[in-house]
Amino acid sequence: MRPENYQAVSHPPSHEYEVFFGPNHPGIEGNYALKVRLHGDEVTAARADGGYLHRGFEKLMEGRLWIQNIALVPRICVPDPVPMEVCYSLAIEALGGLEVPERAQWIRVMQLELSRIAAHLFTFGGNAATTGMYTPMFWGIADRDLILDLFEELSGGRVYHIYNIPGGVRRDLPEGYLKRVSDTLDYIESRLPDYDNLMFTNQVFVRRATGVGIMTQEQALDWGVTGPNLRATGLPFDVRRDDPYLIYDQLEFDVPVEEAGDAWARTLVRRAELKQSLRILRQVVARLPEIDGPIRAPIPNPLAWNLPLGDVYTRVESSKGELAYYVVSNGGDKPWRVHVRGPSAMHAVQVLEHLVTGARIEDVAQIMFSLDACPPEVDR
Amino acid sequence: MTPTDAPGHDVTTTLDFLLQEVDGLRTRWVAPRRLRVDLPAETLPALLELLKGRAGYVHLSAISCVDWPDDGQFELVYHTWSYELNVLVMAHIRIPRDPGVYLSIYDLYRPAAFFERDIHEMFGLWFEGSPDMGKFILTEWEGPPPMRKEFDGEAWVMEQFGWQEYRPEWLTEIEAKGGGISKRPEQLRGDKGEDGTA
Amino acid sequence: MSDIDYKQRGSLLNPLRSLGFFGRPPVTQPLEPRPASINYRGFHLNDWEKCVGCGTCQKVCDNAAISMVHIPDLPADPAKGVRPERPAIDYGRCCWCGLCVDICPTGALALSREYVHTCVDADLSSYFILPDSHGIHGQPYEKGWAKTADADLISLLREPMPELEPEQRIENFDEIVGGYDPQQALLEASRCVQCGMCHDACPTHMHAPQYIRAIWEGKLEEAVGWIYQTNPFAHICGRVCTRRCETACSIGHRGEPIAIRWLKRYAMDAIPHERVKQIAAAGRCETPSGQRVAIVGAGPAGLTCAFDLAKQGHAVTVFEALSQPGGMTRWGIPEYRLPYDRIDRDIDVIQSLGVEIRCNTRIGSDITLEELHQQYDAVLIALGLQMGRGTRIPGSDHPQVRRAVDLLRQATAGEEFGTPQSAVVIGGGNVAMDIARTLARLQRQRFGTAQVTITALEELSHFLADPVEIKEAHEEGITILPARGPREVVVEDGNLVGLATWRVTSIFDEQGRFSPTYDQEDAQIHTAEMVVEAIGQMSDTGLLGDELTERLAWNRGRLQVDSDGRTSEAWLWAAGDMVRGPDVVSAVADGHRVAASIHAALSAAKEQNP
Amino acid sequence: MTQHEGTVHGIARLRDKTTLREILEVATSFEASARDFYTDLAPKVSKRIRYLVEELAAEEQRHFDLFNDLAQRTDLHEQIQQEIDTPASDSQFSDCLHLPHLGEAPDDQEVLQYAMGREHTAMVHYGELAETTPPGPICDLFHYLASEETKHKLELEKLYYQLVHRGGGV
Repeated sequence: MRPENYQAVSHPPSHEYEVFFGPNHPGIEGNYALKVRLHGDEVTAARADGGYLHRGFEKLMEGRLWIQNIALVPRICVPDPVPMEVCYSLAIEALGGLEVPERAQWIRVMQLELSRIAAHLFTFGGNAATTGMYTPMFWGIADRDLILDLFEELSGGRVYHIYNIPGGVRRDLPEGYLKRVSDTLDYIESRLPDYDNLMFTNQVFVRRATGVGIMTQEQALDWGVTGPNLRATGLPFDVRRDDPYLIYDQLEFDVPVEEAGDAWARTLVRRAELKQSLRILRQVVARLPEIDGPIRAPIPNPLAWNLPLGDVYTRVESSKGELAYYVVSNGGDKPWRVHVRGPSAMHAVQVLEHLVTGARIEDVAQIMFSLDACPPEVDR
Repeated sequence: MTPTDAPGHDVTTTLDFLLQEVDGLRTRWVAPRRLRVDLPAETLPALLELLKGRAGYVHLSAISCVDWPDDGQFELVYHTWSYELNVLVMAHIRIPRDPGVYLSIYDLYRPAAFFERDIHEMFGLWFEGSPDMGKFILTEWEGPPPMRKEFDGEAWVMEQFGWQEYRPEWLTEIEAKGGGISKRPEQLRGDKGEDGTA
Repeated sequence: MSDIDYKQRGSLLNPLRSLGFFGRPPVTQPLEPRPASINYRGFHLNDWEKCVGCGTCQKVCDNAAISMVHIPDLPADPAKGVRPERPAIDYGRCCWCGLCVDICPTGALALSREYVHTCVDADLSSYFILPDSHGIHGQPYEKGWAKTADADLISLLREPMPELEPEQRIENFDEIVGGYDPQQALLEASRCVQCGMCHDACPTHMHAPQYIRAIWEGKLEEAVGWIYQTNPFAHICGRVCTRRCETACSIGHRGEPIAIRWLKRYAMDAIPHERVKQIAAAGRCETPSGQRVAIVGAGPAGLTCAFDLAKQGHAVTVFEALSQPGGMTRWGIPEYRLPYDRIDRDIDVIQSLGVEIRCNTRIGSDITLEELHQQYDAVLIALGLQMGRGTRIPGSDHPQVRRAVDLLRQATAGEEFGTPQSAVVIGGGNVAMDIARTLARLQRQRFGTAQVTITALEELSHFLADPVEIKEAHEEGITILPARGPREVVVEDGNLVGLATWRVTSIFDEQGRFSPTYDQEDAQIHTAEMVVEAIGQMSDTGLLGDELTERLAWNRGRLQVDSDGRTSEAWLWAAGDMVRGPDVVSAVADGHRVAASIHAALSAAKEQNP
Repeated sequence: MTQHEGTVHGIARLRDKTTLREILEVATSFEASARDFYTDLAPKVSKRIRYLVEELAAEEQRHFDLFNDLAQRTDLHEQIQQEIDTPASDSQFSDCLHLPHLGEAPDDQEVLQYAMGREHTAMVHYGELAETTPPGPICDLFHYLASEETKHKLELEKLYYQLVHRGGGV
């Protein structure tokens, strides 16, 4: 615990407590902590604590060549690394005036959606575990592993794929790859009734999530909430559709919304989104074989690559919400500034502090997981 | 982006027209959905109020800070998004690096609290009126704000931490023959071509 | 809204549905390591046969995980760009991003499908690995992440150089190569990986990585500064250097080497001449030494030596037999390859440092070597290889049989030598190409058509000439007949008819040494008005005189010099082509070497007799 | 051409001999005269190319020694037999060169041309002798001698090429 957290609580009344919720807590993601003040079992105040994760990515990136940073960015969000790679690459491409070949764009979308499915499966598991249901966690992680297998085959790495590179992607698809993607999609689709049965229609979970961590659409907008959390308050906004990048405008998919704005609504949005991702991937698997051509635009020697003076703000829809990179070049061979705007920066600090205030202590973990916050995005 | 992605003619006209109400702006469409606005620091609140009140710019996507020590300035970029127009407005202002003080826009945008606190912690800027300028990530850090350009993170790491010393057998054998490590990676770091040859 | 009825509480028997799972296979993973996928990014593999020790992997490594290790057992070949170094990986730092694989210029590096390594603290050194092709535990694993053509981070293709088309150049002596524009130069310079193989291979060890980097950074004056550190023949070497640097270039293993020569040319052309003079004078000693040096021969070796000595404060006089300085670069190389104004610029820079050049002064007739010995503190002879060899085949004493070097000299001087309507050139080197292309131009100017045939003993692949020269000669309509052995110059009634040749059936013996055999059945006569011998060259050492020749030590026909260029006579040094064989940049290197030796000797002499 | 090696005269002299010893004696005298010729020439040429003449003298001395040794050996026949199994072939390269009259101060090219010519003549002599001698040890000896001279000529041709055709530098 941090020194500030060692400060003795100043003579609380006997029914008031201060509780350190994390970082060593199964209900907390990553090295993150909440310091909550309790009145009985009711949270009266909460402070988010950035945790011990700080690796100074933004500073590190300023000391590395444009291309070297591709090995760094996926580490900012471990469960959903592809949006990080793509968003950074999009920024470099915009600054350098690179046209990403169409095939590479399709391959990127394929990865982005696979990564989204993997991330959602992971989150379902964690979310269920906060209510004491551990089977969905085992399932979620085991099924996510099948997607990691696909990533391993594609990129050589299961978690840190480092597969996207400014200009496109680093390798073409292995022989027969789309068939295996298709098989995995079939399998995951066949599992959905199991998840419904186990989790989404399970009254233990439904009732623990319903009415918990409610935010109105007005609040959500006020707090800068994005992604599934925002859509769970009834606003149908999705960067993929409304600020399109890559070839998302050539794909058919819905933007699912829920109205209730509670933990359950957020879970339902993710459940529906996973199906949309499967739908997108079916289209990619069908179309990708027809799209020939290079997988990467020609790029200069990475050791001698100056990007023109300029700045760019690129956004993608990650599984957590709006992910953006603000990249500034001073004309040199390294970024002058990279600012990572992770969706969780909002969700895990201000929003979480608001939502847990007034909640009961047993719902804190549920609220946190329902927001699907990824602490490394805060503490990047 | 393909032309079909671009916002409609009326959207761009609306925005261009609206922004005429604020003096001292320079606007530039840098991409179909990206409008860059450069403006004097004191005008920013007026711009944001206008955007939020009249064009649906309710979403503050981020505040980015860029250090320009050679200019003696910090650049602050306010990225705002309208769910109605689907256009990102990036408002760029510059403030003197010293004393590095600016106004908080927390009253207008709640998310500003996080970004301002983060910028304060990393760059040392002070935002007047921001709800919490307390430490968040760097609770045990006593050094200068690390994102400032004058702070050399790598040099600090080199000073602070040692390199792992390895003595594998193969190296001992090669050294016995008169060979050995000819160029360590740290020799390349910060080596700005004074002797580019290996 | 959701497509499931989550409010439905369902029947009490719902949990029984889960019994169906008994019918499904369990998800079980074996305990032993799974085989990795085909693209797996595991531990490194390095093919030591392919690896040249360039260290590019080390430069791209974002985690500072790679050390270069000098391994004395490995072959070192600077001329081919091979260094006895190999990368070692610190697996405490490596993140397996594989950028080293994608950038490796030779394609030696790959990642394997091996991914398990662990140890106790005492064995921590096992995390520092010198990978070869066997895997880190000596167990062969298949390659995982390896180089592919579409993902290469090395740009293999050179920026194309704008050149005059054959039809634009065949009737004139305009320079063929146009030179890079700033954008092309920047792009070409950006291909460099800064390995320094060029520096090691260059006879005068030019700082090519530094000036290429400076060009890429747009700091052209800095580039010129780097160039002048080692080479005052900057314009000339920017155009006609034999560019061993490019042979050694790491990019050349799989692609086209960096156009180092053209980049040098670009930098030199970009900076105004007066500024070049200032840059070249940097580091000049302002106090005269009071010592005098005589240099015989105003070619690259002599003038480079003069440049160095003048910068060190010595009074240098260069004696040149011909009417203008430059040596073979002026009198041997045609203007379409090297315009005279560029030679003039290089020489002007040297003269601007105070070097005195006395042209039309022949040693032996105008002044003797002995006089120089008496009047100067040191004497350098850098005579070059001005005399062409003759084939001495029957008929070769006919007046229409000429030597290429003589004709080229006459062409430079603008002398009329009787351009023939048709000519046969004997030889396969650059001089043969130079005279053939010069003659063809003169023929077109005079007769409207050209007819020049080159015959050489060697097969095309063994020609000494630069392949570019051969290609351009072809383009200019010159007939090249490889593997033709000159047999006789055919003369009828005193008139030259042509050259008779035999076909060469083989040229090298099993040791790779020259041992030609002829097929007498395949005899040809190439009719021509002139036969030009463009074979070997030699030095005119007659000016040494019998007495000095006898006193000097010789080594198989060449003047014997020590490693610094000093002859067996303490006052006399020798340098350049006459010592090293023909090559501009080697002559420049020799000039530096000799200058250092002379300076040391003069300084020592001054100390003894202040 | 020296007076010892006029073509007809030389063949006639050798063909008259019937024993190995006699043949070798004449052959040896050829080599001795060549050696003496080069030894006399050496001081006359420029010091620059003296190495060449000295090497030629040494080579003739080597042949001289070899033939002397052959005359002493008892296992002669067998050895000759082995040598002629792989006769060196002639390539005609030096046939295309003028045989110069060596003046008082010949240059390196002239010396080489002369030496190649001499080796060629000797090669032809021994070759013709071998052709016209009935099979047997003597015929084998001629073949062997011809092959020796051919080999030397090839070595000279290589040197000539390096010196005259390949780049230069001397």
